Amino acid sequence: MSEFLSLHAAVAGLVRPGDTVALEGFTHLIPFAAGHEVIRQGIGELTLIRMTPDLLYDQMIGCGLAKRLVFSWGGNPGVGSLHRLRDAVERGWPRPIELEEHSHAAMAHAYAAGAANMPAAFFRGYLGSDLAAVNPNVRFIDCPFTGEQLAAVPALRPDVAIVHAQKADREGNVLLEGIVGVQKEAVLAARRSLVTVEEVVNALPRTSPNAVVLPSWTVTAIAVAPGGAKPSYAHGYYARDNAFYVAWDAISRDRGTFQAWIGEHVLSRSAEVAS
Amino acid sequence: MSEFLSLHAAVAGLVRPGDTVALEGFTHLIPFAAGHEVIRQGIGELTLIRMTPDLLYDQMIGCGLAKRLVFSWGGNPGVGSLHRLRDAVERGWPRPIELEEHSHAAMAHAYAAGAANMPAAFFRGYLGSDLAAVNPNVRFIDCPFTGEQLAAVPALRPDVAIVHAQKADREGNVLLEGIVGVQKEAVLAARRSLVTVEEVVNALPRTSPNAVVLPSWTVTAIAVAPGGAKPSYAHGYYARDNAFYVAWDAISRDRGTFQAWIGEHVLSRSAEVAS
Amino acid sequence: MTWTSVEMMTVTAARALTDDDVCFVGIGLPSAACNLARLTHAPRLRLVYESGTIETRPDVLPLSIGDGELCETALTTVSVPEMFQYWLQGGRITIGFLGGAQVDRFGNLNSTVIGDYARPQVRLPGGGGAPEIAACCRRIFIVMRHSRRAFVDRLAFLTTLGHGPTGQERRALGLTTEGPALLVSDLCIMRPHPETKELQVTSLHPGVTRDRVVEETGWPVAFSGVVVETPAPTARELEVLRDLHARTAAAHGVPAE
Amino acid sequence: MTWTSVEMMTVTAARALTDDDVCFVGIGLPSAACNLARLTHAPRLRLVYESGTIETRPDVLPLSIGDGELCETALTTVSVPEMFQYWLQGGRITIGFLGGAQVDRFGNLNSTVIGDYARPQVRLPGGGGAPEIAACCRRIFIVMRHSRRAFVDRLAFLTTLGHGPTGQERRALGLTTEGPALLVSDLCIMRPHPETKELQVTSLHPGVTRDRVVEETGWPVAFSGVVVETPAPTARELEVLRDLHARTAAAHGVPAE
Repeated sequence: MSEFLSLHAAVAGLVRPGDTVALEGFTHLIPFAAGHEVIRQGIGELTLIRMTPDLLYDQMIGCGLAKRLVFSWGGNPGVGSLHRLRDAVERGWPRPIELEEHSHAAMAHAYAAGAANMPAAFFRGYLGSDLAAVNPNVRFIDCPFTGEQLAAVPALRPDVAIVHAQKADREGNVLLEGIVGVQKEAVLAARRSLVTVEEVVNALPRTSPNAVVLPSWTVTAIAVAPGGAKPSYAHGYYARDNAFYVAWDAISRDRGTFQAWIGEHVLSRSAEVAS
Repeated sequence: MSEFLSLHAAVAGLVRPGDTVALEGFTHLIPFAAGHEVIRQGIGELTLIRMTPDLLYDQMIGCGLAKRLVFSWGGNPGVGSLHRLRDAVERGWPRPIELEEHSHAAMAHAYAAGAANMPAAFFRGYLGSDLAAVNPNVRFIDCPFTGEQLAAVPALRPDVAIVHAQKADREGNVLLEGIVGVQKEAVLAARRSLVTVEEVVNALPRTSPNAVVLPSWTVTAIAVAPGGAKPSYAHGYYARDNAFYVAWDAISRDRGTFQAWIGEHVLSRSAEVAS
Repeated sequence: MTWTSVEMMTVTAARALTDDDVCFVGIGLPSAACNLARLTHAPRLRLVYESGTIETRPDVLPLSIGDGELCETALTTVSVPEMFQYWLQGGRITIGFLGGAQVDRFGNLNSTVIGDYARPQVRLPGGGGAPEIAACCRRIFIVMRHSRRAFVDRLAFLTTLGHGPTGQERRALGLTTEGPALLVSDLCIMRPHPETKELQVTSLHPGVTRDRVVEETGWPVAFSGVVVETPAPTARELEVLRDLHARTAAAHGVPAE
Repeated sequence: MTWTSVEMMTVTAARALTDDDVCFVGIGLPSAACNLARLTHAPRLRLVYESGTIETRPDVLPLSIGDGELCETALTTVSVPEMFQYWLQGGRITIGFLGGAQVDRFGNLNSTVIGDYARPQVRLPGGGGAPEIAACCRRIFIVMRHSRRAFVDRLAFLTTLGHGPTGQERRALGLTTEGPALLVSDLCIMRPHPETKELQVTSLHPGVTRDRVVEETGWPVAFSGVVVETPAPTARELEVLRDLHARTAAAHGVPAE
């Protein structure tokens, strides 16, 4: 059964130094509040997993928490590069970072394979791409019926998956609505999982018999964090702060301004006040 | 774009002798009306595919339309055997029938692989079961990362998939709600597809952003057939006629009573009057 | 109080379930046992049906695993591919209920054919979800009526792996799940020997003698060192079970089982 | 009327889309081109975004492929695994838009690194969906600004397969999809030679000379037998495009592109 905890207690209890951690969100419902709490608690030596690392990962990498990144597209969507990520990869600041680079299709399949307790995922991928040559975790098999060559990637099984969702009910069941990305798969694939939610309701609304729901027995901990996805957005609650995404380019471009921003907007805030 | 046709025209246009046809429904939304139209038009030499062949397949097999059945559990749920199926398998009446037998997990994966345009599906299956020995379409591969032996089955790609759904809108988009089984996968895996619906509405209700919807460009034809799932049920429309499922045991046990029932309830009715 | 052998089986199977279990429910008796447990000692027991309904709380017993009521009372309903991929194979089910036309001493099951596969005397419904339920659920409970016809020395066909033909194949295959941990029949309770994995009688239902079990078993059945008597169904258990069946009969317009 | 080179590219790309197309839409210029087409000559054009939104009809351009408006106006939104399995790999997408930091004469693309992979001068965002978009969409439209820096003789890294390093590898791999069928830059339109698959200039945008294209291309660029002039943007096209960008700027509080 999922346990209701403060954000501080949940992060402290679930995320350990050296863990592989997936804070997933495909542009929607990105768990910024939880990620900032990981920064505040300085939990380092992490392998960060994320299909589309954006500002939150730029911040965690810029704070030196990550020794390795497993990803498929790292950028500030519609704006440009992630300067802290590039600084780490190109100049090893604040520390060198290893990359395991995949395609979106590979990581989406790998999360699904993890949720299905499979050792690997199989799909038609990496055809003619150099990505297969630079990533030992891309291999190929021959279809036993047609002989077609298919790509194989290891299943993703994070130690911890952290996602943000709209609602949890009193029993700890979680409702995700809108662009749900790979959040369900990440939670089901992980050993431990934290879901931050906008609100707790008596019973989940019965919008559709096929709504995307994570039963309480598939989630380790739930923390209430209204606004916990900002500057990303929460379908039905608040819009995406596109202006901040644009502003981040300048903030993150210089190491000093980045560190000052982190100091003011993350380190000096408590977990319960959403950034 | 999907085309609105009469049930008669849709079946005549889409289902050809010798086709592989999947009339899917996991106890819910079973396309009885369409199946009865196939019987009325006497389209034979079919390879029927269905995870859970129940009364409708008992009727089609009893009418001699099927030369082959691909399935994973054939019975009258909670009641007993399918007598027409057993008569065909055990005594070759009205004609012998070949079987390709799988497990539910295998067929569910195989439909998903078909929808994903994969040549085969891979999963942890058939461990220690004789089913693998009697079905040449069950093979094994070694995981390229862990060496674990995994089962492989060919993807299911029916010539025609026929399903029943609650609603279509004027543009031909289809909404499925409740126990959706493998219906979406069967339609997406098939070359041609027919969806019979309870009703056509101006716009699909926006119950949830993640409702199960088949866009018009993934469906070949739509026929309006209120009650088209009876005696199965349609979530939100009518309940399952459990009494008939029980009564079918006696009706189907004897060849004569079966043929009489087919004559009265199927052959002598027109497509547009739901059985 | 008097009770039927089916009621005895249902009550006994229900008692083996706990608040922390997540059950993959087949139709028939297992469905009754799970719902009885949920309505008595294990209110937080979670039921998952193969049709995709997750954590469903039916008020009447479904005639099939896809009845409407399952969906209406479920937390949500997922597609069948997702059910087999993320939920069953994902290892989230603690108890899988299985039965079959035949069972052998190591809990292997046959629900495919009696006689030769190519030209069977009896063509059975088939394995359905069983082969993967047996592999992926943490533990398997077998529930079957006890008869020589069903409890056989050699299966006509091994549809669903228990502990394997010699009791050791399951482990040899590297499966990390337990396999058959309990068999409940209308005569007795059986559990696998820790090493040989052969099912042994550990409890006899009230009024059932050892000879009766020997008589109804197609292999030289073993009895564990200590054989107890299965506690009789309590008044409450029977009352809840009979209400459940009565509501079901009324809802389905079919004779109560 | 005057127009910018970005407007020229957007209008030209939009014209290549038809009512029957299903487009896998990336962010930026492709998104503008698809929505322009949908709002002008191809109202039934269907837009699918990588984030899972199917047949979405945004009124403003999304800044990212996961903007809220995409979901609100979509027919439905599926998970990202399903998007890549059933919709992209399922072969339901007719047009995939791609771009990159570098493109070569056979339409292969680099969006991974400039310099050595292990110690790159520039670490680019990565391939994202591109490698599988290139393989699974029926046709690929490349949309990129024309410069020697981007139109290179040899890629630093082949992230996304076009027709292959020599133009023949795609076919040799047995791919049944067409690959790059059109390249629209701010200077010209290019299409692959039927046999060699080398991209050739088939149309020059108004005011653009052959020399300009030669000057801005890092390989000895070929011109097809007949080279036409790309029709200038019409007043209607520019009006609809500029309204779209204005609405977007207002909605996102960001300067129009």
